[in-house]
Amino acid sequence: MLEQIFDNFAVERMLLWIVLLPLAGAVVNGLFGRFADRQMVGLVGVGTIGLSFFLAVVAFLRLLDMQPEGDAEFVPLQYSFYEWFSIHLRGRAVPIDIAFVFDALSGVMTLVVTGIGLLIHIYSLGYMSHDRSFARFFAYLNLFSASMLVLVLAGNLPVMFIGWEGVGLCSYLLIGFWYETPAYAAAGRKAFVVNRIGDFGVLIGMFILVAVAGSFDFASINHSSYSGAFTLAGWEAGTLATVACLFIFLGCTGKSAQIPLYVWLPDAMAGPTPVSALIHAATMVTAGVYLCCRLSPVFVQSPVAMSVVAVVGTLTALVAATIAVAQREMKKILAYSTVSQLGFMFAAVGVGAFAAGFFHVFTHAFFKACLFLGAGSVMHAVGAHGDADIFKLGGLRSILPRTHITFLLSCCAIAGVPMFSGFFSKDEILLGAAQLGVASDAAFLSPSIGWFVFGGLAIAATLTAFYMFRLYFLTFTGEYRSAGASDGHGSEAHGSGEHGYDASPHESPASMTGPLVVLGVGAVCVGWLGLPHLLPFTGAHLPHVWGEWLKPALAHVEFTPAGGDPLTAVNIAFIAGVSAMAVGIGLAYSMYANKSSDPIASGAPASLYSFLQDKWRVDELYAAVVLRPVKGLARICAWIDQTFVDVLLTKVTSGLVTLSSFILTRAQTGVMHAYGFVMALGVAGLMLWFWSPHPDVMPVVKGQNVEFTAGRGLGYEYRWDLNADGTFEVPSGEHASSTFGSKTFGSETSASHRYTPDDFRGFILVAAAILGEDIEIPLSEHAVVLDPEVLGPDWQVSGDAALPPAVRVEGNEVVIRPNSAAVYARGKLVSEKEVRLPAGSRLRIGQVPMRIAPVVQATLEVRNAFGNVARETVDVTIDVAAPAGARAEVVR
Amino acid sequence: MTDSLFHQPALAEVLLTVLLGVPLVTAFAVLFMPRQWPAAIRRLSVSALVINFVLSLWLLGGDYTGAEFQFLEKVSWIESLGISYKVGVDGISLWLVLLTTLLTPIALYASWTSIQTKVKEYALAFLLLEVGMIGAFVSLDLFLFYIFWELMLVPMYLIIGVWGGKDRVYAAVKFFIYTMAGSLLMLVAILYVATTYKTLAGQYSFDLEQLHRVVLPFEVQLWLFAAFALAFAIKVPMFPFHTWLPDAHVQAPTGGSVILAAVLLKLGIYGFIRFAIPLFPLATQYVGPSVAALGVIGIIYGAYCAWVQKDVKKLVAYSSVSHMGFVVLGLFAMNTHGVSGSVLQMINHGVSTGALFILVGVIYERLHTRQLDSFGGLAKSMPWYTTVFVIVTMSSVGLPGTNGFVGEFMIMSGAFLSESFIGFGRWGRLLTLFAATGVILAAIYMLHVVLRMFWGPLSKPEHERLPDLTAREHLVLAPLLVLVFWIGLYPNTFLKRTEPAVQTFLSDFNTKWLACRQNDAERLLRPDPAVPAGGPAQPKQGSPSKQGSPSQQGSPSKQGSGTAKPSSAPSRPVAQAGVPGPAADTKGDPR
Amino acid sequence: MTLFWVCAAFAVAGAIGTVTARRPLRAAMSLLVHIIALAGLYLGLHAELLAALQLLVYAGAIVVLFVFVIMLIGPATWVPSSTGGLSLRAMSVAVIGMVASTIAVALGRYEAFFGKSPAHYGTVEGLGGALYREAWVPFELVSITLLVAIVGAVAVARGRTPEEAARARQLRHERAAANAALGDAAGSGGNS
Amino acid sequence: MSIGVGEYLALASVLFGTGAVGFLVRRNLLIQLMSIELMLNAVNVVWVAFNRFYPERHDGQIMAFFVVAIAAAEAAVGLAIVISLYRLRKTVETDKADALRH
Repeated sequence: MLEQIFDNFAVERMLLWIVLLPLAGAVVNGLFGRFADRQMVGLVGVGTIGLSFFLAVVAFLRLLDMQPEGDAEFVPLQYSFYEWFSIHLRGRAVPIDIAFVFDALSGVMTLVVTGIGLLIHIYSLGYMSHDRSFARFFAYLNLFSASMLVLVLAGNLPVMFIGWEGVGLCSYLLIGFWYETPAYAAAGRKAFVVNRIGDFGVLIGMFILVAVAGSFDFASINHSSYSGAFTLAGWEAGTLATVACLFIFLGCTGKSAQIPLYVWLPDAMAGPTPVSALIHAATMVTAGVYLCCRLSPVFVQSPVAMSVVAVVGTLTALVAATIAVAQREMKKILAYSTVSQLGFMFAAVGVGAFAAGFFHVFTHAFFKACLFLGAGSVMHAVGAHGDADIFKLGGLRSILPRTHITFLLSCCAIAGVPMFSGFFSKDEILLGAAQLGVASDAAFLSPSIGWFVFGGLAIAATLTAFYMFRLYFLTFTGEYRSAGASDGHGSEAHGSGEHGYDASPHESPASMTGPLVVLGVGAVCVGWLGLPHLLPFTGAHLPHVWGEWLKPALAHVEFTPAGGDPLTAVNIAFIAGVSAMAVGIGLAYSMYANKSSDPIASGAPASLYSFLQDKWRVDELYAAVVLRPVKGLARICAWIDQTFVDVLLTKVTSGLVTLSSFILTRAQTGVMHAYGFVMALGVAGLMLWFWSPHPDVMPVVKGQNVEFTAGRGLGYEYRWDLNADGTFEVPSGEHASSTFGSKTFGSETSASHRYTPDDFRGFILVAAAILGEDIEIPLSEHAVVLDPEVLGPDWQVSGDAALPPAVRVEGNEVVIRPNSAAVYARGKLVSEKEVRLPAGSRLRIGQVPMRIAPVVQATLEVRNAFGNVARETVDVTIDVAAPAGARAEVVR
Repeated sequence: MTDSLFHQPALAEVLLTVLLGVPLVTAFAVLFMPRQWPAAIRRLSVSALVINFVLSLWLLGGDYTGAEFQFLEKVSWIESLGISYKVGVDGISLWLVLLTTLLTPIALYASWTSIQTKVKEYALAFLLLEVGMIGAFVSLDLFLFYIFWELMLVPMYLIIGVWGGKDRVYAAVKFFIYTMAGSLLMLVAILYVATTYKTLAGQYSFDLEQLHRVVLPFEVQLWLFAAFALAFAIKVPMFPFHTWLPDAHVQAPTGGSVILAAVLLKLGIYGFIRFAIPLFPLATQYVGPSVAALGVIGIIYGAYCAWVQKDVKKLVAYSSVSHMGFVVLGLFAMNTHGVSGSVLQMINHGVSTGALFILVGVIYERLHTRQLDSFGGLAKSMPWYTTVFVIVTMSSVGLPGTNGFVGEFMIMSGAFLSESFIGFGRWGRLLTLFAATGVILAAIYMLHVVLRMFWGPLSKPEHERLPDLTAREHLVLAPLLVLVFWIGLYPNTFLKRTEPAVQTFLSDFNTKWLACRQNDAERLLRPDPAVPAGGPAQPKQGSPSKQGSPSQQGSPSKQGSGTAKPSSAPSRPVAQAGVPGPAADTKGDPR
Repeated sequence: MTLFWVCAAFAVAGAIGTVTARRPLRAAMSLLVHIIALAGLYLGLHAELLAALQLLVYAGAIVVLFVFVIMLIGPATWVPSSTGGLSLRAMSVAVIGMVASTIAVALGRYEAFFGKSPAHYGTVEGLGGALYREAWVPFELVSITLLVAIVGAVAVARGRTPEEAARARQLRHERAAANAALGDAAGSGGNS
Repeated sequence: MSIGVGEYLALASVLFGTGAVGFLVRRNLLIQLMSIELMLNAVNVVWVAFNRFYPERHDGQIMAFFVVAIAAAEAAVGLAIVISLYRLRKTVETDKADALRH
């Protein structure tokens, strides 16, 4: 018993429990939470994720422990639960296991998800304490954690896809958590649908990858691209990788809110603030970056895809930053800031700085979660529901001291104040771009991409520092602008509308500030994990813990700097980063510190300001360009279905039936003579059929013998002229008998005859065909030139002067003049000018087997009861050399 | 003699007959019960159907690893026409039978309170319907299949026409005529194949196994395939033959809709798998991509149509068109996971759409409307209902972890990775691309429903006190929910039994396809087409289409067979007597 | 031989008389002549029992039945001549005449002469034995058919009692109402 | 010249043709019924004549016997219909019985 428990907690199996614990929490809270009290629900919700975090830490320590010294292969923790299902590829089963891999990349990510998840769960205990659907919230949150862990830990694409869509579902449910507000529910749907567009890309990308790599496992896929096996017949390797990566990246743009699919994330702020912190800032939205890092070996196969990622990331960073500058609500600003920071991460991935991008994922998780929770704390304090207008806040520094200090630290981090975590990660990204920019060899990626990314990100970084401190100054400095403006009650009932907020805000409870403090410390410190490898100007080397740690999990891209001095790029990046931070904060200080109005709103051109505030009007653009046409298409489809398809198949058919029945019923006159006349006509028609006899001769060839069978009928009598020489051999005199008094017809319905060469009337060349019937070519005294269509492609001896063979009949033999064809007769290639072949010979022209078949003739006369005589002459192709019982062809 | 006289058949030997017999006998019993006892009639029929389900679980005990049919029974019926009562299940029909036996009691139980008139006839119709459905799934004789196929038409027609909504008669007649038109063409095709068998083998047979041996010329295959395919395409229903479905669903009572969507539609696909495709391989290979393209059109078109529907039931009906498009796509991919995915997706669709129809019925019973506009905010008053609805919605959307995902994933990967000869090669990628957009559209229209029904403020204050799901409704939905997650998380229970059957299906298809391609003259394959005798192997190259260039190496059997067949009378048996056997090559796999 | 020609002449004459007679009673009498002539032919063919049955059943029962009905209906049995559909009728006569005469001429040349017949051929023992030994199942079936025909004839000829007529009227109304309702439903269904 | 099957067949053809013409041309239901009897009788002649040609068995005569029996049944029902029609239309003219027209 004890061993069993111990076994269940073996390190590999721990991976399973990391996932299962939050899932169990979700199930328990979802099913029974409604009936339990809040403490119990909170205990289950927080306890499961806490245990999960504990297990993750244990696993991570174990992972560290397991790594061998030196350059030996990295050993990940792996656990395969069971085989989910399998597909078959090229005759081989490709199993899809519920498998978890805990390596450098997923280990870090798991810690982030469970760690920050735990903090946010604790925070939610306070934040959601008054909500009606407390249990539902924790169920969703736990479900999200489980899904995210599946996403992170998955060892193959389909299992990752469970988590990928699972987090989408939780995001949908949590955005629409307060479902009674229609706008929130609509925002949830928007998130799900936009994510689905991305999932479509992941799905297709997955299929391409499995087609190429023959496996869904990340390890195999990456291995195949490392080993140069990333090819498929009929595709260029680069193109294939490009297509696959672009589809995958489409998915990433959906999940990680990049252009063009970023529009859902700002709306997603409708969810409770802990959700925004956990899902829409720290974890879920970084899944795209995570996936790109997971598949980095595939991405580096395709410069095109990398460039696209870099450009899209940079543009997103820029666009979102400009929008954030003009927003008025806390969470909106933070949301656009998230989009912008995600752009940074993708830009890093795009220029090959995967470690830097993932480092930014890591640091961003801390400071952005802290910012969101801080915003939540502010909103909780002032009683804002949904979102808080910063122009109605201010001066909260003294009222919310703990919130203030953590918020400030995080702002510094995101703005890139040196020694704060964001500084290091952002600097690494800029460094990556600069390294590409100064690279000498343009073999992989164009340096201009590097400069574009560098420039764009530098501007975006400036803007980031600016709008973050704008947010900070407006919220925490100056006077509290809602003091005395509201009665302070019913905060749930009104949002950031006309009224101000709670006149006397108070600091949040410890369950909320505790996590804030932890995250704030994290926002400062975690950056030290990724100290730069090279210090600017001095050129001193520092241990590069982060990069070394992630090395085995990521593809590695090296650029040779143009001047040969690696320090150039480092210096450029450092200067750009620091000056961006300084300019941004300085501007914000001068414009917003202790101020209550928005100088941008008054100073900038009104059209530009409103354009920015309206988020570049992208939503409106999408509505006009995508949504409305698609919805219109749906309406058209439904209209077509009712008015065209249905009408065509139902109304038209029934109309035709009605019409034809109308016409046909005209014949029902009710006059018996008319019916009688028609009947008489029918009888007369039958008479006509019986008037003349129908011989219907059916020959059956048995080698040289042919057996003829004639049709039967009313009073039929027969006589046969089997060799068509004009005298009737059957019936011979004494057997002839007739009920009609004639002595020349008999009652034999069949006769047979053995044909000799004297009876041959002609010859036919039979060419075999693989499909369908054989091809028959009638021969005569005049030469017939064979049609090349019959002979197929390989009939010529040499490629030039293509004259097909000619065939004619001479006496009882067939003469073939091969011309330029390869004619094989009597087992060898015919080299003579002409070859004579008797009936029954086999030959081959090119690839086509042929046969010379003689044709014989027979005549039958039939007399019926009316005394009418019909004569039928049949030509029969016989087979003189064929085995008995072969079939015969009638040539009429 | 005495042995057979005193031999008591074990249940396993006559299990399928028992499964057919239980509802039939119950139907007789119900027939003689007084109509004044509706409760007794309901109880008797539901419990009989439940017992039948429990009995049908016995089917799982069969050995589905091989190519043979399990629980095979064969009794000669009309000897002169070679018609026999031959039934059996393989890994494909097994699940469809179980789906039938599971959903029929559920459907009937779901109508427990909503049907108050003519209860006796209603129960009778369901019992007979189950006989027809099970029979159609287990028949291995074309004649028997046709009888069951038509048998289930009548109860369904009555269910829609008698207990349906306002325009029930229009919908019922439309349903009946559509289905009938297709099935009559199918009957003609069945008779053609059987008579061809008669000319070739000298006696009639409707035994599927025997008829599989018939090789027909390409053009004939095309026509016959078209006849079969029309019948099945109407049943599936595939675009553009789907317009009966929304009408039928909207008018049918809840129980009828459940059975219609969950089981009857599957018979179309099943017909393709069991009959149309194996009998006519050349035609399948030739038109398969086009049929699959129709399926893909159905996916997108059905989704678009569903999106703008105002009536929830109509919306779900159109979503069926969309989902069944996936099934068609996977089937014609003609590879193991494509076809297995199709089979699985059939079950999935039965479970999810069945549950959706039950859920729509639940709300219709409470509010007497199905218009989306009249709902809103129901999550507040009916939390359990909402939970179940969202779960089923997610299954319908194909969220991983639910059943819909596994099926759709296998189908799309099957289509994407389809081989070029028998499947659709490069076209598969394009088709998959379009099919995958259906996944997006599914999310759009299903979430549209959820949004309109459950989120937002309550549309009417009196909805505040709507009763949530009753115990009976929970009981009805519980098995379906279990299946949603079971198939979603551990589909191997199902796939492990299905895949061998699918592999048999595919290898038989390949063998016959090769035999047909080599020489599609009208002839009979050896009893076991996998072991050919005579005739050296032929390499196959070039286009597999009928218009093969004659330059390809001729079949040696042709060479030795005298002259070509008589064109005036192509099917005299005497002319066939001495033809050497076709060279059916199994080693030369085209791939 | 003489018997054949005489009987044949009478048979044809009777047939033509039946078909051409203006008055049904005359037609019935001509039919009687035809039937008796056929009985004569049967005698010539050694079908004695059949000849007797021919007289009994046809002359004794069927013709009497015809006469009885003619009497029952009375003057209404006389259908006034009309020129309606004359051309069609003429063409029918022409076509049928052509066909029948062609067949008659063709088959008349068929040379198959009768040999000696066995002793019991056509007698009561011979035919009766054959009927009860070899053909007893159809024989019984025919008797059932006759019974059914009699019941059917009674049912058809009896007409309706007033109560039955009233009930039928009521049923007709109900059905019409139901049909109208169905038509409405189908019509509106079609339009929706 | 002796009499054989051929002569009987010719006679039967003539009789049958006469009956057929009568059925098609006359508008009097009674006479049409009689025409039917003529046709049945013509067929009987053939049965009996051929039976005489193969006198070993009585199959032809048995068939003729059945034809007579069925003719009797037919006459009974047919005449009942005549009476019914007369009740309905006060005539036995077939052209007047056209309720199933169109």
